[in-house]
Amino acid sequence: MRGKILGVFLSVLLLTLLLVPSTLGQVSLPRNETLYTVGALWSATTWSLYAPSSTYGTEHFLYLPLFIYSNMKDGWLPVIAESYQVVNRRTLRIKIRDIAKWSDGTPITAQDVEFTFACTKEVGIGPGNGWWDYIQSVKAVDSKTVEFVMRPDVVNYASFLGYALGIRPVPKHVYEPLLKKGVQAVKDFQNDDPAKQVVSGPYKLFYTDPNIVVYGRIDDWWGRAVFGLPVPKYIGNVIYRDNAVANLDFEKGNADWAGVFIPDVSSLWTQKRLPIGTWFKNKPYYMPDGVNLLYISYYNPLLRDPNVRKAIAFAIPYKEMLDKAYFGYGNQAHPSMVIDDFEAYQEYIDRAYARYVWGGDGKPKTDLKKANEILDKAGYKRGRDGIRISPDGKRMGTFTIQVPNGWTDWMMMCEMMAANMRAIGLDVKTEFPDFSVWWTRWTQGTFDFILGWSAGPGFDHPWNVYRLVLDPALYKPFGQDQYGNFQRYNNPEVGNILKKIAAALDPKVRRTLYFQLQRIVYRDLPVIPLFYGAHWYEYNETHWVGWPNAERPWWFPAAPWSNSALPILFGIAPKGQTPKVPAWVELKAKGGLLIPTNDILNALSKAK
Amino acid sequence: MKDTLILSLENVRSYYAKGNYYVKAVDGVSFNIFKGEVVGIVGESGSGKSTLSNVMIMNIKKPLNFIEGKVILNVGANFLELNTLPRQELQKIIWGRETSIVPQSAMNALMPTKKIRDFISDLVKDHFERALNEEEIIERAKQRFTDVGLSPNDIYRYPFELSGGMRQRAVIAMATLLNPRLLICDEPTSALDVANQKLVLKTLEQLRKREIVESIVFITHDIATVRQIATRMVVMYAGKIVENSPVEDIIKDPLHPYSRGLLLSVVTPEPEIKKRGISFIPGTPPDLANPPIGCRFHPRCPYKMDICEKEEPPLKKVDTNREVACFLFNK
Amino acid sequence: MWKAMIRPLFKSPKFIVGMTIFLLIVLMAIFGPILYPKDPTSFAGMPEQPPSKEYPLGTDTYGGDLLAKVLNGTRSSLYVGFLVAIISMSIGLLVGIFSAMKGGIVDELLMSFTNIVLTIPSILLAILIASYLRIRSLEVIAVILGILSWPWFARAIRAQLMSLINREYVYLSRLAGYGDFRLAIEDLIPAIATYTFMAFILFINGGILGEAGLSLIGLGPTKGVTLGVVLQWAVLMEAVRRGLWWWFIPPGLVIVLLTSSLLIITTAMDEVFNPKLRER
Amino acid sequence: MPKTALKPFLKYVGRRFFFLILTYFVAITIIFILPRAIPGNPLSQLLSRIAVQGAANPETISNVQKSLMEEFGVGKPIIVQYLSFLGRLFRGDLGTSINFYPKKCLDVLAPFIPWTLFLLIPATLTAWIIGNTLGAVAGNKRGTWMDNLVLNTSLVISQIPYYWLGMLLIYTFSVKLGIFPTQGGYAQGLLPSFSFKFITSVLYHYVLPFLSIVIAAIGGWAIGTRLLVIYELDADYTIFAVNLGMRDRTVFKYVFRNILLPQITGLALNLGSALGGALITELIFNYPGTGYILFRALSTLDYPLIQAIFVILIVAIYFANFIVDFVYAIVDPRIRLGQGEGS
Repeated sequence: MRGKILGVFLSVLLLTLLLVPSTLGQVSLPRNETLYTVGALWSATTWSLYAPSSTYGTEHFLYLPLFIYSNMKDGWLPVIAESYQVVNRRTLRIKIRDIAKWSDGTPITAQDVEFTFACTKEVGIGPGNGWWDYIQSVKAVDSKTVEFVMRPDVVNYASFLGYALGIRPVPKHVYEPLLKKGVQAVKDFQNDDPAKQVVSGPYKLFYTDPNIVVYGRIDDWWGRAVFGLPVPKYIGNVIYRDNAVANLDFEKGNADWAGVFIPDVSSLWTQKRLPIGTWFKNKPYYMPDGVNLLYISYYNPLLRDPNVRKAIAFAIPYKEMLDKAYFGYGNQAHPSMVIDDFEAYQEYIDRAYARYVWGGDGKPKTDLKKANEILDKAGYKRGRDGIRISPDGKRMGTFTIQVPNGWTDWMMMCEMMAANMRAIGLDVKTEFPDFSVWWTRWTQGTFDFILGWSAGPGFDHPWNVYRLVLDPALYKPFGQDQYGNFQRYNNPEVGNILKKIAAALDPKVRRTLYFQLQRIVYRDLPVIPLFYGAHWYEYNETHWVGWPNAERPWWFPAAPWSNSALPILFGIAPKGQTPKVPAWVELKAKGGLLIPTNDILNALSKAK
Repeated sequence: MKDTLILSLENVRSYYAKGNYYVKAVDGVSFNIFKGEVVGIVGESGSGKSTLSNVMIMNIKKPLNFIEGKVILNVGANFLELNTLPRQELQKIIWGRETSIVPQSAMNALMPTKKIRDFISDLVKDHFERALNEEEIIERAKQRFTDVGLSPNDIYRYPFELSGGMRQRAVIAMATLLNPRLLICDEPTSALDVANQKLVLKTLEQLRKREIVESIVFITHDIATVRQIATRMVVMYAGKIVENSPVEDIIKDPLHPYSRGLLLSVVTPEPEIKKRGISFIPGTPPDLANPPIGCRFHPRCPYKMDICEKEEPPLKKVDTNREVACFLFNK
Repeated sequence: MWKAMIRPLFKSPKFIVGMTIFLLIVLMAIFGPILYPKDPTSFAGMPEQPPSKEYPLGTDTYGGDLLAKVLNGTRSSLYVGFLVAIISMSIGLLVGIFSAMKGGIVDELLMSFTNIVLTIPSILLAILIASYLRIRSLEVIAVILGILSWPWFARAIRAQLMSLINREYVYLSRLAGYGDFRLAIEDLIPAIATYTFMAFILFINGGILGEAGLSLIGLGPTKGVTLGVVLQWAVLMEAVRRGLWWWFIPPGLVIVLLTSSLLIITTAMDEVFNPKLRER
Repeated sequence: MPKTALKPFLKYVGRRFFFLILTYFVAITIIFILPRAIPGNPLSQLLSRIAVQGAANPETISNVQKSLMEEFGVGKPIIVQYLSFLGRLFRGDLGTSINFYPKKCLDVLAPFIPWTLFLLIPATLTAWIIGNTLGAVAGNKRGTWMDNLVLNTSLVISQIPYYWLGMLLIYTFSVKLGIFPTQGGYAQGLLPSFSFKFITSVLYHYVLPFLSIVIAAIGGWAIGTRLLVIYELDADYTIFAVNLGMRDRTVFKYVFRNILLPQITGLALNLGSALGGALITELIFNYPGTGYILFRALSTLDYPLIQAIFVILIVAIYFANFIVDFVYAIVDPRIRLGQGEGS
């Protein structure tokens, strides 16, 4: 009995302890004013950009970039910036909006931008990390104009523009005193006091604990005059244990805006009749978000022969993999590594040549007979156990194909690929190691086959993919860490073409260069493109309506985890009200604010 | 000479229930104990003598069952039939007050986490509620402690603060605290060294002489001890009494073949031999769940007759104060 | 002697019930995967189907056959359990016997070591060790659990031996000039055999439960299916809250039946062999 | 307590304290050695997260990796590392989490710990009390239908893993019957505050996890206590007391008291596994406690955080152990007066 009293006493005591930190007057968030997101937040860390990974929302709602890029419209939305001006081929000036202010009332200035870059270089982590490889200088011309000068030795417009237009300035008056204390003070700054946060965006931190991060709208936000106000008063990010928990909550309508892998998503509206939607009503349901590849390392000499690689390309069960393991959430990737689902990128594919090499519509079709023929012709004879022997007498195996344990859809794909490769006489087995082991092998190139990702759509696509996957500048010997060129493909010819593409302003020139690159890629097959990963985006209309989708494609990227999705918050509405798409999400030509990428490139190419 | 009857057992049967059969630990036992007697009950392990000690005070607890018979105790001037009394009544007015048991392992018989004094006070409360003055009883306990050769202040100590011999004496002091008429000692000396054994026996004798207790039942397998202290000896075999005689008689002339065997056996406290029974009587004690028909001793008996396999020999008087259950004497 | 030990066991209804359940599960583990030869790791079939003729225990999110998983999982879990038991029993016996026979400083050191291992919370340590191992086979899991669960047994064995050593017949064997080893084999081991057997059963129990616990937080074997791994996936895929009962009830039920049948067996043995518990 | 008795008591407590410190030292050393004995890149998870988050820029990742390697990096002699590790521990610095970078591990953990205590302590104590009572009553009434009921149910219940019981409870009471919430520590959308609404929500969410721990733990205690009661009721001192005419109730009171002593130690020894069970239960219920954060740390291989969690958990267990030892030493006169060590 005494124990029971003690128990009750302790409970009360602990409960009190739990509650002490909360001094909020508010008890709960009104549901019709709160937007809950799913799949973007796994743990709250810091609300400072000077960290390897900041809390979800920091980049999305708190610190705005100069421009937001929409890959669907291939245009740049001037946010903090008002306009750009090309001075010469290497110099770009950006004018900051006069009304742009930090949340404490201080104006956002060119000096803030200048400081942001300088601070990043000093700290080693932060917004615009790595800019110094491409940009020579960032200078404030006056308080509202900042000037970027490209490095003369590295002409790379993709990176130059990416850094200059996409930078998220931080308030100099907050960070400068920290930097004076030392680099560690900047790194340690967590910016987690809602009262002291100085932000440029329309939201700031309202409340946080280990279970949730809530952002509250700043009702007198400076951008109100240009953009209006985002509709939700609060954005709640529940921190879920994992996808499955998040999915369930989303299904129940506890969350509105999701960016997660949901198995068999269409059953939610076809069978369960829930007011849930994705981008497309039918397959593939999602927009593509990146090219996933089969990396075949040059680590194992037996796998260096392009004939073997080509045979594998024909052996992979693309359709089966997508249908069975991926629920049809994507299309087979084009062998050129260009995402052919986007209209804008179509012109970079040499379709005729692709059809010539791969037959049919230009994508390899699963054809075990053909794969076997290729190997037979190349002199790989079958041994007694059915496994082929290489021309120099080595048994083709045992190879492993690996993905991290627990990545079930990818694991399933590996099983399927391994089975087909065995069918053409390569001894392949699956291995599902721990993530860190997989990562180490991947980044060090010490693997046979790995299923991995590359890059996605962007204004620099497909350059970004080629560069990450093929650039000999990223070549490192096996066993050394390198993020990129994982299979260790060392071809200086590719390096030259990549440099030329980065320096080219004329789309025609770029196109020709891409075509050249594709010939090399088809010849050497350093990697085998498998399928486009999905841009996970789902919405539940129980509480909020007006979401963009294929029928009302008013903004994309649309996933909550995308740091270019902010405009969506301006165009949705609580259920019962009519959503109004803001006019400014359109290209300039259509009466909006978006500046087409080509306008900028043209301006640069016209300059001296 | 022995006029006042203290305890009388009449054809008592008490069995352990085990599933669907009985283990007949005490099977038709009758005997009387008179004032001033020291009765030694002797038998091997498993002969039922320890169970008998419980039956004598009617401490019957599952799985032990009281089947039939009468247990009569002289309380004050009345004879109470213990087997008719409820347990609460027995606890309150009989146990500890009229009867007491000194257990075999006095080392561990004291409540380990209580001071002796506190234990005594709890004990007294259970017996008398508030009728008795606690101070008085504490004083008596101190006195009794002195009687058995301990310091009166030892009652303020924890048992583990006492040595083995001291504990033994403390147990005796506490067992006799309420001046029981009948003191049952269940192998009280088997765990002690010779010096302490003597001391205990002497203490017991003195308690009886001073009439703090009126009679003592001494349960043991050790005949030498019985010879030292007892006036009468009851021999048990397989749940039954086979012989009941004054000590001098039985030592001079054991009647029952089993008694003879017992007396001839060397007194050895060696545990392995103790466990195996009396080594030179061939065979082992019977399974009490399924005892032999007829005389229970017949499979081991050197004088076995035909009748021994068919009928049970009754316990019969063969002399003025000797009883034996054997067909050799029952004609 | 043997007969005398075994026969009373079969009079105990507890023992019979426990043994029957246990043997049935063992049979299921041995013959199940042979009679129902579906591959437990293959991803095939319709996802999340309730039990039907084709899938007697239904399927999981990736169309895996849950009956195949449970059958193979039972086999692996039992295997882990037995390995754990063998490992911890061996260590426990070695430490306990050595400590008791040698005495003195050896005893003191071994017992301090035992106490330290006993005091370190073994489940937490198992989690910690497992979290650092990238490739965890069933055997590795068993070793982790095995090397952490022996101390109580070592202590008990030592205590039992100490009391036995003081008995006369052991003393006599010493006088007869037997070496320590021979002494251990001939006199002492039979004396502690029953106890060891019961401890063995409890170790199997601990192994099965330990494996399931580790698996549940994602630190189970990286290769192979155990009951814990099946449960882990059920949790990861939210089978519980999504009402897919056929996914998490059968594996848990097998664990409970298995471990409680073993516990019932030891309880029954204890009641039969332990003089204090025996009903006279 | 008389003055003379103080010395053995202090000696006992001191010895236990020393032993626990020693054991803790061993545990800490294991925690230190493990990550260094096994190779691997602990930063992989963080790097991959940046990689996936769209910053697929190879330079960025290399820069971040360099910067982090310096911060978390090794390279100094192992002894120096060990000493600085101990030094930092001594100052209460448990390092910086990788996944919550730049948060300190301690800051990451702090909000989770009260929830675990709030779940674990009342549940464990309740189970201990109910289990002991049931076991004692069953042992006292040995052989009756009640004893059989308690024993047989306990044999099965004690083998039900906490977490599976949790799953069954969720499935039955939340999914099927809809009586209790399925997960979490309180309703979504509520902000922690000292309000009726919030507290009732917390208590409402508390029921199932609490029950799953209590029910699963009762069986073990009941079995153990029953056995002890049976032993004690057969002990020489009990028989002596009964034969002296002590009432059954008084005797049982004594017996129960004597049993609680070893069961208090049992409670201390059991804390580790109880904690382990509670951690997994939290995971099943998505309860915002240490188990949840441990799972997150494990699944992302956040080694500094994993280490910190274990350093804290083990300290907590040892602290509890010491408290129990202390209580035990006070309650049990044998130890208080320096005779024997208890069992």
